[in-house]
Amino acid sequence: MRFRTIKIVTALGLVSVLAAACGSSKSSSTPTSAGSSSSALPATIKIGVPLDLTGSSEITGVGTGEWAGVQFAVNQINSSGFLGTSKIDPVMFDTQASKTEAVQRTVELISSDHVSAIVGYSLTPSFLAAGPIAQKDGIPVMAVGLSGAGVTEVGNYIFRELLDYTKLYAFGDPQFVKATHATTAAYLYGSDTVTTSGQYAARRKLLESLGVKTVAVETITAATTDMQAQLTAIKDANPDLLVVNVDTGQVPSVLVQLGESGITAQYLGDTSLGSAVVTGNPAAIKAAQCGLFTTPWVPTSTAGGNPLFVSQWKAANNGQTPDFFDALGRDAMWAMATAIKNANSVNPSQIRDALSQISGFSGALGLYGWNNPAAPGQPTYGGVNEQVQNGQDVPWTSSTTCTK
Amino acid sequence: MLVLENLEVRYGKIRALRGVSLTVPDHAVVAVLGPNGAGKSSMLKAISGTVRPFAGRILWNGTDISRMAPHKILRLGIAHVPEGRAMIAPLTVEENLQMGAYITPRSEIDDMQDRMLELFPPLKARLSTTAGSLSGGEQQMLAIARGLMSKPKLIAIDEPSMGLAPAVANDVLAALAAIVQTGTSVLLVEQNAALALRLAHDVVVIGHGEVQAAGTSEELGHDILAAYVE
Amino acid sequence: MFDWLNPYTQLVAAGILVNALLVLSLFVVFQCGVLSLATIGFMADGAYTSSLLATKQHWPTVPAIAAGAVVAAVLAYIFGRLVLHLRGIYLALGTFALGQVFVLGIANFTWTGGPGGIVGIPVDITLAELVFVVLAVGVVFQLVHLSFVGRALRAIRLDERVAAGAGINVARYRTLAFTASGFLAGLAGGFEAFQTGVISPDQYSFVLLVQILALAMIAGSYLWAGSVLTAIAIGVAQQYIGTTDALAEGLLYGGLLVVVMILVPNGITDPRLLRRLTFRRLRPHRGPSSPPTSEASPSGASPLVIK
Amino acid sequence: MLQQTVNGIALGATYSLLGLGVTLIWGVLRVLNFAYSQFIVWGAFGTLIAIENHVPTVFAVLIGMAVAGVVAVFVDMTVMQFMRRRGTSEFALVVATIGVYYILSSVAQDRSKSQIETFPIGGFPHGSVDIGSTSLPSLQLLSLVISVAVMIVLGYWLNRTRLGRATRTVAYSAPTAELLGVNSRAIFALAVFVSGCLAALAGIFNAADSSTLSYSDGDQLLVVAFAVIVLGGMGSVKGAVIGGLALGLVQVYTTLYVSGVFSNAITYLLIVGVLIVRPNGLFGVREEARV
Repeated sequence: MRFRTIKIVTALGLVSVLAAACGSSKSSSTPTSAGSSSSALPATIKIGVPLDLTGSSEITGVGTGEWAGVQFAVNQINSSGFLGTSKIDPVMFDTQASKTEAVQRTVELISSDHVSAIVGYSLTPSFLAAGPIAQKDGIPVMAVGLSGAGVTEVGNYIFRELLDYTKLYAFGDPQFVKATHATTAAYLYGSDTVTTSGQYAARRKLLESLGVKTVAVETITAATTDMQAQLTAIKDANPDLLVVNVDTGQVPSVLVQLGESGITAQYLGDTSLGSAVVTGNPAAIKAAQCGLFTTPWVPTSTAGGNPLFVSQWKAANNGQTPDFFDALGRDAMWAMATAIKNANSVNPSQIRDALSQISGFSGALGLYGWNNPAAPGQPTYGGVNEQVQNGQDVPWTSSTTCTK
Repeated sequence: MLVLENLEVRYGKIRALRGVSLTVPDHAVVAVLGPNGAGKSSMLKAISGTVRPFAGRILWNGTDISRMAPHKILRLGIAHVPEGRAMIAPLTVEENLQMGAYITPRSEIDDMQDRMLELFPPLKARLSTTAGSLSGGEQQMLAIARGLMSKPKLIAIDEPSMGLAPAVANDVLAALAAIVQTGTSVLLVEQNAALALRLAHDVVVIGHGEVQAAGTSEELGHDILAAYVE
Repeated sequence: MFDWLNPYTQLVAAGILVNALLVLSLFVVFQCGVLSLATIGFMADGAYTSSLLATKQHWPTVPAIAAGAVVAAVLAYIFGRLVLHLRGIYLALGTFALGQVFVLGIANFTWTGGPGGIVGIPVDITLAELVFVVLAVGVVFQLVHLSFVGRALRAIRLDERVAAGAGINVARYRTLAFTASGFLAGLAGGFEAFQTGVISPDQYSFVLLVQILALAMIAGSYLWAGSVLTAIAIGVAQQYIGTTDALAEGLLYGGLLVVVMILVPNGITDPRLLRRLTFRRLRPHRGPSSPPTSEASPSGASPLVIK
Repeated sequence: MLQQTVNGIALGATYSLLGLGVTLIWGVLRVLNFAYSQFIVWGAFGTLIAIENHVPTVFAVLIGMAVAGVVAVFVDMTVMQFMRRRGTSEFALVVATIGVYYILSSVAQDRSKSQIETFPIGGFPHGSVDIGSTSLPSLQLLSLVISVAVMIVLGYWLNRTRLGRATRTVAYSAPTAELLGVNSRAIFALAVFVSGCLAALAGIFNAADSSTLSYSDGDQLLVVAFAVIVLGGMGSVKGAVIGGLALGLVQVYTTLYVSGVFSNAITYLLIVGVLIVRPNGLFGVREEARV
């Protein structure tokens, strides 16, 4: 760090005093992870972990949860001897919800730290700025928590742990429409976030193709705290369904004010209904009664390696139940380790190839892989339909009944 | 009794007062004369606490007040009517008077106000006008009246005649004379020496931040008129 | 030219230079006594104009960035004429809102990519180009500083009315400075966009404004070189400190702003500060630091005097 | 339509409270205080922590107000008073408040671990009051009642009481007030304290409305507050209430007839527009007659 800094100054040619120090610092960081000679895997495998830990409160808890999940996986991998005597060394960076920071850190991970792969990124904009660099340099990336579209399209070195949410809705929404016999829908979405506005557009298209008429579309922004105007307009439209895609942090406000508004439409939400922000908010979870949503993961899921994950997590964290982001971080790092083991190499292109062939991966999100040729880079798990009933998320089927 | 001992006031590098000593006895009228920029206003500001002296002491009945906040000095009985009258423009005349009586016991305020209106009759008709819209003479009367509302033992008045027509200045002077009758000491800073000499028993002449001459008005009267006023 | 540097170092250096341009954009208005908080908005204008031209119209990078800076300058000129008649806090408030209007406007149009912003901007700005631009801007600043225009701007900051009395068209110079500020911010925005390849409205945030403002206030409004050096010094210092958490960042920038405003409200390049170091004893005591003129002097210095 | 007008007034009620606090600070101290946004947050956090510790809601609200008041006074006594005494320019004062804002914000962010906290609303009024065919949420009704009451009390206090007159005198000229026996520092502290209390009150209503609280909640409210005082005329008590209600209505109608997207942008547009056209505010009084 120190040497690089001096060189920046020199490069700028403006602080001549410091320039003298330059000559002695020509050799900067030396490659440490260059896999070599006898063993196929080096003793230390560096994996970059750029995550957004700080930034606006709207994204809070995402990056920290993912980092906890990644660390959990690294401990398991290293202590279990999964990669023989090789250990994974995660190089973590907080990209601070800043694109510039994401780009700089990704370049640093690749050019200075010489990582073999990257497991990270919590925000789509950060990834969209940094992802192309990894693609260009041929470093495989397992994007941890991105729910937006356009991620794997960056290139063949990019994989994602989280499904594009539009795929989740394609799984759950038709079942909800069928079960509720809904014919009209109103939409409330956050217009200033690329993920929520993208999800709204995809969902509306999907529901209209199912014959559900759109009767109202209302928007809020991150700055909106009072939604009476929007809710009044929705109430006047009297829809069968109310489809909500707003930033997780705003979901409690929407729910509480919805509860006061007298709107009776069936609530179709998103994964936030299962997040701690909502489940830990008594007023919100009460107002969310009977709300429906589809999620890739619930702690109670018995699919794949989830029961084992949950019990191990509880053992390691004083009995605390893991949250969604913990599960994502854990699976993403385990998937990367699995690819390295299968490739028996830290050569980035071999890791990439191994990633694209993973199948039957027993993770917290189920038994899945990344080997679907029709959707390269995308995980193959489906979703789970859930309903909020009496302050809890319960599995939902078309025969589930719920009273408000 | 107010005593200044070697009072020195500085603004940055500028020495406005360079060691001024003088005494204002009880029940007295002292006029401070001198040309513009001589340091007269700085002296009053130091007395009222608006400016903290660089060196020297200000004693009021034996108490050193040279580092006191202005609002505390007023409570000790020294009122300062600053140059330019310092109207609280958005407040009405009555509110200005009430503000003058900020430290006066409630029971005495109405009585004081009646006396001030007696002393300065032109204010009576303008009680509910904002102070900002008064004429110069009325503003000066209000400023003095406001200063007296706190029932001070000494009132320091800065340039009461400035910008006033001679007739109005005479009215103000007459009112000041009436104040003196009530036993309040007056420390009068004036450029208009002729006017000041008519009222004051004692005269101090200040120039370049220093006392140039001091004495009774009889002693100094003619010299002053000759030296400082054409 | 800088190929011997590793790519990360080049990126960091370029980021610091972009900051230097932004600080200069504030410097140029501070220089004539205008507290403008619109810089981040102009930065967004420049970034979006150049990025749209490059991605939609396939303009080459250099003309696209130049066009972005020009558009930001034109917007600054138009709005400068509207808001620059305001004074003091009203002006600060007006420019603050103006900057936000630009960013929010961009976020709400579909042709700007909305909240998603623009992806796929060519990443082909080299550090050498940026160094050249900053040096060129510096040369212009130095020439202006030495010219009549520079003296006029400084005169306006010291005392607007005296300057006007001396025949200086205050409004025109302020508009000129505001336009230049828009130009520099637009330039910085363009350069940043062509370095990260992706832009979106959320990056033109209040926090960024605070950070740039901190640099500009520390540098003061006397010497343009002070602005550049401050941006570089603090940028480099941050690399030494390494990754910091939000708290450290807040305490650093916030604390710097407060401490600098208390101790050296005119910045570290204030000539009076340097003099004071030699005449320590002559510090004013209490009360006004200027000679007593008259009680009713409408000193813009005191926030308690109604003008 | 009628319901939406009621919504606008309800929304404007909290805005009025915000505006009253800022207008007081502005009117007395002539400072555009960016740290105000953190007084809002710290006050609401004070209430949150009190409620979590089983303090009855009413007292928790009072505690929150006191917290914000004390923080505001502390900031004023340290940074601001020091700068005022040195005769620093208003330019530097504004920038210093931005610095204070950033410090307070990052401390709040750190203490709350950047989390969005749940704000317990059990002790606040809920449900709504039906008036004819329209309904007004009880919480907003309360906030409307409080802001009108605060306006009346502030108006009475400033115009009819000794201390209020002293405050107006200090606002006009602190040195003159001192000469009349007013302890101007105490008056500053009082005004700042009251302003902090009002900030907290607005923050608490906002948190109760959304049942959440985060360290960055104050940012948008600060902009709203600025818009309110620009609309109502800076330093005008009546203007703050009218400006708040007007802004609430404008935002609701914008949501209704244009799009919810623009209800935020319109706030800034209003600030710029009003400053350009009528720098003294739509309902403002002339500079000389402030507070």
